Amino acid sequence: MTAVAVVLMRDLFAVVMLTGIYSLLSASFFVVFDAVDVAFTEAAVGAGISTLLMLSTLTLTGRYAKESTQKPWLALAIVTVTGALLIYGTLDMPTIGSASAPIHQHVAPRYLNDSMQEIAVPNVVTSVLASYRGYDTLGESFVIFTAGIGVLALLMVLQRRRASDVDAHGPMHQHLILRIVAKILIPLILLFALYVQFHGDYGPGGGFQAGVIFAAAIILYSMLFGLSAARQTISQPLIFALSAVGVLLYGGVGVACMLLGGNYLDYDALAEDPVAGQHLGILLVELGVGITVASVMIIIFFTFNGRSLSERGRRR
Amino acid sequence: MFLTATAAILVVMLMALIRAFLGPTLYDRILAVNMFGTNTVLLIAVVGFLMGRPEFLDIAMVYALVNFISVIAILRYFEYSPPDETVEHK
Amino acid sequence: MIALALDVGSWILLVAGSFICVTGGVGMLRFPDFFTRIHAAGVTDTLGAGLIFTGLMLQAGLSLVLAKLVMILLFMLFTSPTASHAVAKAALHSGLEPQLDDVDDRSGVDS
Amino acid sequence: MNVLGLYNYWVVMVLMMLGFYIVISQGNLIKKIIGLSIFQASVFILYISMAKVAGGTAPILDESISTYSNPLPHVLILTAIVVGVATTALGLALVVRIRESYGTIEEDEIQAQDEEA
Amino acid sequence: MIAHLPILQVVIPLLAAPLCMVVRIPRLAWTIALLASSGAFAISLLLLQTVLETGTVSYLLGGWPSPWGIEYRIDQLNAYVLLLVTSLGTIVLFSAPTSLGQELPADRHPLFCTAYLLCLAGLLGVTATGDVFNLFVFLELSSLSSYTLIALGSDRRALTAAYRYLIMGTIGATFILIGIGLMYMTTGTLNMYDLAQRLPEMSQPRTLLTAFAFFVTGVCLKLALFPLHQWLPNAYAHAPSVVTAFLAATATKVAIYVLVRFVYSIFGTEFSFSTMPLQTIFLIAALLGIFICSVSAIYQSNVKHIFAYSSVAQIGYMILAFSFGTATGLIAMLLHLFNHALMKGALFLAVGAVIYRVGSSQLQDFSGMGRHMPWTMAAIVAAGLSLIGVPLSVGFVSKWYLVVAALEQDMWPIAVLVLLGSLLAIAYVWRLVEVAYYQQADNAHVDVQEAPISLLIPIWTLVAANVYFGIDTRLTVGVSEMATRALFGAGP
Repeated sequence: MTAVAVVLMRDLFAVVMLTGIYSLLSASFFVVFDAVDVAFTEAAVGAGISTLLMLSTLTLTGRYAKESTQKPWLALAIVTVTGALLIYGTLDMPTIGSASAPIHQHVAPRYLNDSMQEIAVPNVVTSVLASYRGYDTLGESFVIFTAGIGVLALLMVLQRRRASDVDAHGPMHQHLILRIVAKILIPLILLFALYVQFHGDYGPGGGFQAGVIFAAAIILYSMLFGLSAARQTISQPLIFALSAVGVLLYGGVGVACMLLGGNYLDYDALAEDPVAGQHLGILLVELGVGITVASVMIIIFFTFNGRSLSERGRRR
Repeated sequence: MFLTATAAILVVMLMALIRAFLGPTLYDRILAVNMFGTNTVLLIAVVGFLMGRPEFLDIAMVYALVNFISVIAILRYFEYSPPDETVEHK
Repeated sequence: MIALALDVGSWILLVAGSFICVTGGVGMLRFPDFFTRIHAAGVTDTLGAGLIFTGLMLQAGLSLVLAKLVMILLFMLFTSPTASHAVAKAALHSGLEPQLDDVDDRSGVDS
Repeated sequence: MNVLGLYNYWVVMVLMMLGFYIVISQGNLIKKIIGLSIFQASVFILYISMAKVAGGTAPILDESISTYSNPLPHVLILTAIVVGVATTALGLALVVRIRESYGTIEEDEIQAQDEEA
Repeated sequence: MIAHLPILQVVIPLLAAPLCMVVRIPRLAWTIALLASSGAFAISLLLLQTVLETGTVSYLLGGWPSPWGIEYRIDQLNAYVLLLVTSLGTIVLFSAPTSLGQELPADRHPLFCTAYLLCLAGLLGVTATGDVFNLFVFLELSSLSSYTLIALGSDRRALTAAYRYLIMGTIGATFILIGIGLMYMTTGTLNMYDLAQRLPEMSQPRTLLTAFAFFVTGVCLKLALFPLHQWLPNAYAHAPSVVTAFLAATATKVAIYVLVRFVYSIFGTEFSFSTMPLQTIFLIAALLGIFICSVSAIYQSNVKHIFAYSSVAQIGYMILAFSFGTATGLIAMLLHLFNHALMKGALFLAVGAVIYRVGSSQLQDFSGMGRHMPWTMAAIVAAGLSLIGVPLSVGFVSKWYLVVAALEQDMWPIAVLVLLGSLLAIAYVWRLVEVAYYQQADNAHVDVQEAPISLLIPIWTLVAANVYFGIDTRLTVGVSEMATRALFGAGP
């Protein structure tokens, strides 16, 4: 649907917006297919953060793509072969929704049946994410941390060239109404992020989503009141430290479990009662993820925009 | 009755999508995307009721948030680019 | 009895909301230029959403769900007009002018 | 019947291949990254489709409900989405740097510049 | 603590990485990184010893039993690869501060150390894990950090190289993800050993076939098998020398390990080699890779390019040995895996030392270096001889096994082709030797000094290892044989 248009359009800006729509559509699809947590994340990440990032990039690179001059036939051939292989592969698949498919028979039932006794967290996705497969999530938060490192290593500008005069009034100073509404909303958004963070056990949500929402609030602030104002509120070294603290918290919980006699990330060891230990572990781990994600998102966004400011400063 | 609402919202989403495709000016697209987002919020809320698990309104909340922020981001982006580009090229 | 009344009420609100949304959608498609279209969008954003959410609220009863619905509605009532306002202002700034009867169509150009 | 049940997968495959096509055929660096994210998003849909159980609801346990969809793919996709956005961010950072040092984000122009050097 | 070795292996570098970022003092960050990687090295030694004594070690993460939680399972094969990765990682890191001094501004050094450790941890995680999805996560961890590392190169072409690697690598990862998804769909499990048991019972050959095809293609993209290798030469050539040495010695090796693990442990040899035309495809791709890339290596004018193309050719040898599908073939491949890591580590570090002094890796800038930097060039020659496969070097041992494996299958034309490939290797190594020893140095480079001692030590450690393992083959051959036996025993 949308994807077709993406191939055809040359205006990168329109493409980015359509990608946003595509991601919203797929998120709606996730809701229909019961994957509420995923829909939550996809909405916040795909439609929110990715779009923001792409727009920031477009600010730096310009928005029109050239007509593609390459011969698409080879590409088309590769794609057709791959697609045909995939379709061939689907022929043996269990039909959608059939409860007898192997994935519903083998490993998953245990999560659904026993997690209430073992972890006592109603949201099974949270308990699988943070406990049964907690190590994957550790890896995931390190991946996002790596992305932060990468963006920093590539785009960090020296603080000297901060060109704050460009930004003195904040970029949107003429939008008075926007600024006032945002002032009312930002605290609410932050509150909502906290709610998502700690309500993840019972409903959709958790550290990752909360982190993204938190970062979104800060980004909103910096968009309306200027980057330097935002930087004054939240200092750079503090976010750097926080991003490391987040992953270290996660890893540290694992080490603590090990020191207390369990295996790595075995939250049972954290308290006398295994269930209480699981609760504590999941809470801390989600907090770690939330801190990392929020601070890395802020780092990435600030770095992109700091770059664009200094670019403009140079051009003058 | 939720079904009626769902169907109506889907139709509107389609319309907004067509408008986003057609343009013609950039602001039309922004508007269409904004409207699309609003409708997604509605859709999620209604579908939650349709499936009998209305606890998932958090997602709708996030959508509303994302929608607002992305509109602002888009506007901000155009504040930064040179003015001659803001009206779409012929 | 009250349950029935609530049901009927939410029915009416939902259908009305849906109708208004569709109207907005049609307007979005059919209106000639940006500044007229923004009216259509505004209708969906506020009135349509408001009606639908009120309809849902009647269904929800007193609970956390109700609170969330109120929050979302408030949020949307705050943000949508703000966003529309900002878009319109930006459009005007950038040199896009409302299409008047005696002016040639200057916005109907595609890329 | 069997074929109807697979219809959804086929749509996913087509989307996937569109994304893939964008990645390998487009010369614009940003478009390539967009294609990549579409490609990945379609893979996510594939995973979520297989998690669905007819008549089931979201895997948040409740006394009154007995069938749930499979939570495991959801967890995997949560992780994969994060990995995806990390990749996108890094890719875009690279594009920004490329633009700064080459002055263009078209693949063929970059190649031409490299050959001159 | 012994019981926790498998996880400590990965977690130590993983947790040291953020520390490096926080301290922000280049020297201190480097010390932390070095401590962490040598810690990992010590653990991998202990681990290999444990595995050799007691057999497979299994570690349940989070204490959850295996198909539900994530399991680390170390057998001879992993332990061998872990040792390879940690040892090379530590040795290369030794030379990092000196070699990087000129290629990277000092304020990026802590970030470099962080990314390096993350990459190391990612590779270790891929190797140690017994869970396919966990493998994907850690693969992405290592890939993302290696994109960063490559992009830190001083040339702007490093950026495009990193970008291209990112696109290709992500396509590969997504293919792997599709493969994992389809496998999960047919079996309902993500644990490798559970998969291996359940796969034969499943009755969905077509889905399985697709899963296999996607997975193998994805891994081949990562390991740069011949037609999918385009990202590699530029990425290696423009990355900082330390990074090149590290990635050339470890990253592709880990990808090959993944391939072996999947083909032998999960799908089983029967499925891989009988049902699928894997043997023919790999055989052809490997041979084409060896010849085309060796020939292109001869025509390169940048020394790093020469050795990058040579890497692709050497990967061809490994896949060739792999495609025989026999025990001897597998031994040959595992040997070459280890040996090639030693040679390329030494070569790229030595080239890095020349770059440190001369400031360029163009072939003509190497002229006369035989006299100006005798030790460095001698190391290059020694490692080059090993690359060719001269007796008394590691290269000879693995080539020997490769030829034996080919003859065992009565494929003597292939044995001849392998020897021909070595002739090509002589050609490109000779070009470098000729320039370095028989030409006068440029006027600009007459006062070039020998490389600093902090660079020479790691280089000569690796060269010494080249010679040592060429003479005393007990460790490498012994472990390879045990790993092979375990793999063939475990296969259905």
